[in-house]
Amino acid sequence: MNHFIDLTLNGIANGAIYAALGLSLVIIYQATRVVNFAQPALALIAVYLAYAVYLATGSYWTGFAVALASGTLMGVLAERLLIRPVHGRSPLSAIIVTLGLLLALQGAAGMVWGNGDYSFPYPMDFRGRFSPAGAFGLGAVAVVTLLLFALYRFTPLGLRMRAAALHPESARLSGVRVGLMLTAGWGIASAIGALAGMLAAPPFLSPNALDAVFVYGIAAAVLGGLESPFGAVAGGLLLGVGLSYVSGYAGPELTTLAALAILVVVLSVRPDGLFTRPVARKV
Amino acid sequence: MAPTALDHLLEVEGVTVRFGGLAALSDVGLTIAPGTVAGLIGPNGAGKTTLFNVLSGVVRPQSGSITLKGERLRDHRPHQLAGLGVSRTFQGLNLFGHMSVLDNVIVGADRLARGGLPEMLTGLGRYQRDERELTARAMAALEEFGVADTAHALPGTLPYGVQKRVALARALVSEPELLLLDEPASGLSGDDTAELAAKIRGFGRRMGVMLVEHHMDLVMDVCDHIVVLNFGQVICSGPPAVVQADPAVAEAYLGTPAQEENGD
Amino acid sequence: MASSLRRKQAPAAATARASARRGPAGLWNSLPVLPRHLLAALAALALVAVLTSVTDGLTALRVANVGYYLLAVAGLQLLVGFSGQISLGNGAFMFIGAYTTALMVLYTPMAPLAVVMLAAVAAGCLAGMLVGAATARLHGPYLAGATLALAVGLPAVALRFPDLLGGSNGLFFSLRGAPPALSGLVSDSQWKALVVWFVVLLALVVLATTSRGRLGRRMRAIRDDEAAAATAGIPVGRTKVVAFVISAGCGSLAGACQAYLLGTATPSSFTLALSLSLLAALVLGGLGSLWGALWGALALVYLELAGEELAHAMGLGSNVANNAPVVFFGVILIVIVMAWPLGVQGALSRLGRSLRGR
Amino acid sequence: MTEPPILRIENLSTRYGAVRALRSVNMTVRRGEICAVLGANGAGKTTLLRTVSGLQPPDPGSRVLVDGTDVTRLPAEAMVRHGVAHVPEGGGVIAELTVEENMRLGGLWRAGRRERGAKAAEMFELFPPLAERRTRHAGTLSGGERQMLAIGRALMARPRVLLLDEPSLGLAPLITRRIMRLLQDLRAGTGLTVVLVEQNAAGALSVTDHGLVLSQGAVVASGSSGELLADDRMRHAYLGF
Amino acid sequence: GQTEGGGVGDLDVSTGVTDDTVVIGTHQPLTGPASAGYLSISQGATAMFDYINAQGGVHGRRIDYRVQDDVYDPTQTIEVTQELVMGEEIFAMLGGLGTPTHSKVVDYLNEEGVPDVFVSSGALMWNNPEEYPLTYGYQVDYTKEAKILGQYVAENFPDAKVGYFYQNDDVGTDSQAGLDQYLADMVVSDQRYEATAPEAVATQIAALKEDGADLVVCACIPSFTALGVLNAAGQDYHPQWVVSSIGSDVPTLKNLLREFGESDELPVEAMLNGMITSGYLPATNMEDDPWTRFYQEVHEEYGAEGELTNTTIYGMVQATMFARALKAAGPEPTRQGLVDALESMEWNGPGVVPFASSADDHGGYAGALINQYVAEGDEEGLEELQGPMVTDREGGDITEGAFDRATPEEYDFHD
Ligand SMILES: Nc1ncnc2c1ncn2[C@@H]1O[C@H](COP(=O)(O)OP(=O)(O)OP(=O)(O)O)[C@@H](O)[C@H]1O
Ligand SMILES: Nc1ncnc2c1ncn2[C@@H]1O[C@H](COP(=O)(O)OP(=O)(O)OP(=O)(O)O)[C@@H](O)[C@H]1O
Ligand SMILES: [Mg+2]
Ligand SMILES: [Mg+2]
Repeated sequence: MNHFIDLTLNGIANGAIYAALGLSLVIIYQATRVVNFAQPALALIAVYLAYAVYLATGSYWTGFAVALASGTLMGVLAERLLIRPVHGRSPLSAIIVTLGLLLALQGAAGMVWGNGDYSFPYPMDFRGRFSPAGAFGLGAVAVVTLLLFALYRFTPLGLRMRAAALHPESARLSGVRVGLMLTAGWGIASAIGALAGMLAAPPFLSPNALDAVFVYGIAAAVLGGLESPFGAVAGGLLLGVGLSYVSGYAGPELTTLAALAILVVVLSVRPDGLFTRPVARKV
Repeated sequence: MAPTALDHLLEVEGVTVRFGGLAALSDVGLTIAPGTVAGLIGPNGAGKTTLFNVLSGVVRPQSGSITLKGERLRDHRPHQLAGLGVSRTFQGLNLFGHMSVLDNVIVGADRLARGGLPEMLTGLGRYQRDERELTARAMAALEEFGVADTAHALPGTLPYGVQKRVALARALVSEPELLLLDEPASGLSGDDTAELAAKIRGFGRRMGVMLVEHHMDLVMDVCDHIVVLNFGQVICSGPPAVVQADPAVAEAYLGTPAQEENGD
Repeated sequence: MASSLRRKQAPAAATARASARRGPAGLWNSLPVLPRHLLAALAALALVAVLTSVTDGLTALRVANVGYYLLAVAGLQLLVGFSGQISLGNGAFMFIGAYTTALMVLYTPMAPLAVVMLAAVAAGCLAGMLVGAATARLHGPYLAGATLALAVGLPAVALRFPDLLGGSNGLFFSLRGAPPALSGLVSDSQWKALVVWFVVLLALVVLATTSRGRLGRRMRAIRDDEAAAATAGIPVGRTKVVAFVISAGCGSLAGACQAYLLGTATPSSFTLALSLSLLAALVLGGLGSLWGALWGALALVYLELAGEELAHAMGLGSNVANNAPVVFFGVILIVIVMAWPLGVQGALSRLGRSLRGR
Repeated sequence: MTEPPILRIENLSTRYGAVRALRSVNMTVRRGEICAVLGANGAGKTTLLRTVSGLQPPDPGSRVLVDGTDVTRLPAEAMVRHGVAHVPEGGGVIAELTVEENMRLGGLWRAGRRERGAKAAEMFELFPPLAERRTRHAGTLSGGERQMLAIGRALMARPRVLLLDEPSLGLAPLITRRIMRLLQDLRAGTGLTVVLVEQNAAGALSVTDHGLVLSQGAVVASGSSGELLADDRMRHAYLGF
Repeated sequence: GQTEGGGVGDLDVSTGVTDDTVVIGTHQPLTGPASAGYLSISQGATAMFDYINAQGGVHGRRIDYRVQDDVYDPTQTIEVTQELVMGEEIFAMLGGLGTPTHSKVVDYLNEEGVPDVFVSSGALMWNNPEEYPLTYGYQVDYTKEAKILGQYVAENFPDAKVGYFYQNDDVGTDSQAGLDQYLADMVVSDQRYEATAPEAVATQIAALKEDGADLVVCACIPSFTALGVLNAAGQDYHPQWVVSSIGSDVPTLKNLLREFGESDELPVEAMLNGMITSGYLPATNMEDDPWTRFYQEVHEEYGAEGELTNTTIYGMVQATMFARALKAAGPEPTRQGLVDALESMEWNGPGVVPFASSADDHGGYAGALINQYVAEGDEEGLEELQGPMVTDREGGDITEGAFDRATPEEYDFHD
């Protein structure tokens, strides 16, 4: 029983991290219909910058702020310089550009900071069964999700962002500055990505530290349905807890296989994820 | 007035479709005889396209039956329709944007080819003959619509009227027995509409046609029989003259001078 | 009015075009598809033979690498470029092919190579059928997500059954190179390169024939508009699965060639990075044409090398030099996709058109 | 009249690659007028509207003035602020948003929540089928319903000039007539100016004040609706009735 | 399989040797997930060769050490190895890293007649002179090492409830085979981890705690030792840690745990205090060892940035020993000469246990000694608990393996 509780709690803590990265993917998807493969690399650089600032100032929270700020900035730049030029081309172009960015940034991180592991602190005390650090992660994800939901459902900005992503031409005709909205979407998403990075990196930071988290982040977003922030969170938690049980009861080598199984089972029942309703009629 | 089932190419009975709380079709019944053109009209959102979707297996009705050439269709899927001799055009164009006009039409003729999967994979057997025959048929269809010169162009680069013709050619190349046309004249200029009318009358001699259209001149001109839908229900059916004279139809669809005055 | 005038000219224009096609090119084009592809394949094999006999073993190895990557990318081309299903997991099919080969070689040592390769194709097709059937209703990013999980998850099977599949160390074996009769005439690595290319070209003939014919047209139709394709009588679900099966068969055969060439099958060779590189190579080479797969495969093998050379030549510090090839590949990827929306093949065919135009 | 025309187009040309889609089009529309743009398929009608509303870049030398202000190279999103609303061909409703959200989107550029709410209520009154489907995704609407939504959304922006690209496409005759009626009412009530692209020349000219006929991107005729309707040569060559 | 006979190429050649250089090569993960733990091995070797070259090289020749990145991916190992052999024409392969990787090229290297010296892996397959006459092991075999650790635990902690925590590959299974010979009856919990799933370590440690293990034997790579220790600290669980040599590099562990010490009063050393480790090389904490001091100096002058770690020393020792063998091969080295030198060598350092590279034993380090890491106040260091012991993989006895160790000055490995 104790073991079960341990597995559940650990699963929730991990799931929150997957959810955070899933969220950032959902937002970019909503903003530009692109699955951003560079997200972990953007997050990675943000986390390295946070680490550098933390070392220089000794303050974790200054580093944290720097991560969010630099994440936002990188998202904005990536959208402006790389995604904008391929906007409106086949979705594959954008996927490949983000893949290229992933490689380039991950390599760049290795160039600057080396490929070794650094000791990277938790935001709060990591001790205890469900530690303050774990609670912080879960809380941060919950708050971000609610904010995002409110943004998208209730605010004009959210409506503009969605319209810009879904149908740029109509949005422009309604006076929406589409370019600005896309950039804003990438900025917000990358900030959340950086948050996910800050939650996921401890205890050790290396250029490949976020690889696994990223795979599960994508899985979380897809599980939940790319249209819905709640979906990403539900997907993340489902995946976190599910994989924790698999790893604890059946063996850790099965986690990736289990992720595949969960994804296939859920998607075969709901091809557009748990939380998306298929909307467009085709004929 | 009541021909036997076998005289009907298509018989629809008691079809009901609901989307959530909205009844798109309720208890709709109609028949089409071979060699006739049937019109399906009604206000926007009356359920015309939905009925097409039911016929072609895209939407599954909550109840009702569809009988094609005396055979009851059960849980049919869209791709089976072509094999049963039914073709349709779409309210949008739904052309294959990255394929040449010729390829678009060849796809329409695909059901006529007889080679199986092994032949398609290996290039043996009927592969070559199928390719030749399909291409010839498609070219013939394009020529019939006078757009053969665009065979190698991508549809997106062509004027709307030409695209419409390509879509028609794609539907007709498979030599259907029943042709479902969803607003074929929308977006066409006067000239082209007249040409289309002549064409439809021509098809009507070869096969059964069901036509959804808001162009009343065209409908009244080419249809042998008209069914009027409103809020998913058949409110009137009969020859053009009868339908045109029906006050309920005028009220719901065509508009009366009184309505225009009130603007309501 | 104007348009109907234009329409009247149609037959004349068509005849003019047809007559322009006569000559040797016309003769070539008038051949049925299959013999045409077979002849082309034969020519390509001869080219490989010449190339490998005038260069050293290392080049032969690289040429063979290009071969199996070409096959994997070409299979992906059919799936992504033709049927429009984006798969991030084709590396998993290579995994299946490599392990099938390894198991066959280890447990049925008498089986001839052809049988081993056929078994790999069969295993890959079976896997493709399962994956295709499981994902037939998925579209766009959902399919991408599911196949991504496939790429990451499937190699874990090797960890689960360490006794049979060798765990994280994988399986290894060594295969005979050139037959004794030819020893001295061709080196082992040249022989292996020829075998790989023979297999690859055979598979490419099938791919080219398939994609030019009805099946390819069906796939493209589904890619462009599923509803309209279904209405035209094309079984959408089945065609999608067939695309997956073919693509998986090619991936698996590519994996088998790799295993044959290198004598090993190891889970850590079939990472997500492999699957993603295949897709990247595809787009870089150019979507929608099998030639694109060739450019992509060349890029996979030679860009990395170029990156290393570059880092070496510039005498960079070790952190920088170690990561330079990765960065180089990433940057090239971005630049090419931005500069040439249709990939290398698109750029080449535009160049060809403008040259012919002059 | 001393006040400048609400919309003035001078020497407007544009091209798609090598295709010259508009050739030196000139056009003047005064406040409160309803003006028809006619022509066969591919004549350049849609292109004209797209170039005016900033979706398609004009060639150098072209000029577009709204109420005397030069708006030639303004991006589309800025045009709403100058009072120009464009209902594109096919409507361009956003399938993944609800009817309500589509409607709201049209009024977003103006501040004032309350004002927006009132305007939306007005629109739903105008189009009862939409009111019933407020919370549905626009993607589930029938063709005609979409067209209504598109017009409603454009009107949400309280434009001074409304560019309508084939609004009757796929609409029942009753609704078409109602829309034409509505345009006339709006003109009477708020002085709305309308540029109407129509295939159905006869129908269009019956509600418009004057018209313009395009052929292969160039203006081949213009004049009051009456004149155009009366001109036999015109009718046969370009208007097809 | 259709295995070819173990025909070895002609060894009386001096491929890669010129008047002033000897080219050797290695394959290492320089990028990718595995690089974090292993990067410093080739950095250490590079530093050592720089030092040797600065002293005039070996018989007047510089050693040109070429490192190829294989990303720990066997297919790339094969490619880069062929590139080293055919393209760069190396004289010998030194310290090719990893079991899954190097196992794919042993056949090839032996067929091509390339001496395959001091493989960086503790798997036993390197010690197979019949099949792989040119391959020489280096690291102590995981099973031998585990036997020595197991016996020590059984003798000194007879009442312990033992928990296993090991990597799910041959590191884990080979170690377990050795441990079980002594500890099978004492095991209360058996947890394996997957190197790609660090997120699961928390629950694995929780399981060890719940099963009541008060002594945890860890056959892990350093980052997982650190994860284990860290999670145990997080769960207020304080077992006796017993860590085999691959995962017990104290400077690396301290580095990884740096951020997690309770505070300045109770630094990270406290988390590691009391850890029992096995070892066979001079370690950074053996401050009195002449080799440690020597490597410290070389590192300061020629090494990469950062602190000297035992992983760096691992590479330095490989380089030192290779240079020694090359020196012994005489002024006109051939591959055969190198092999002869290796097989006739009486190794007397730098390692702290005997080393085997004789004609019928290519096993490398033959055993281990056992240390305990002790940190009290400002003092920290390794305390030797048991001297060098040697053994076999099977049920054989564990015997003392003392020998005379040379100092760096006495060691004849450069001009
Ligand atoms: N997939 C769907 N989901 C929800 N509602 C739908 C769906 N398809 C159609 N509807 C609704 O069903 C009703 C009938 O739609 P349909 O498209 O059949 O109308 P129609 O008669 O073709 O109209 P139009 O002439 O405007 O094309 C509409 O109110 C529409 O909103
Ligand atoms: N995106 C484009 N790329 C290339 N050519 C185009 C493009 N859009 C339109 N054209 C061409 O420009 C010309 C004018 O097109 P436009 O759409 O403006 O005509 P239209 O009068 O609106 O016709 P319709 O009645 O069919 O809507 C046509 O020849 C068309 O083929
Ligand atoms: Mg309809
Ligand atoms: Mg138009």
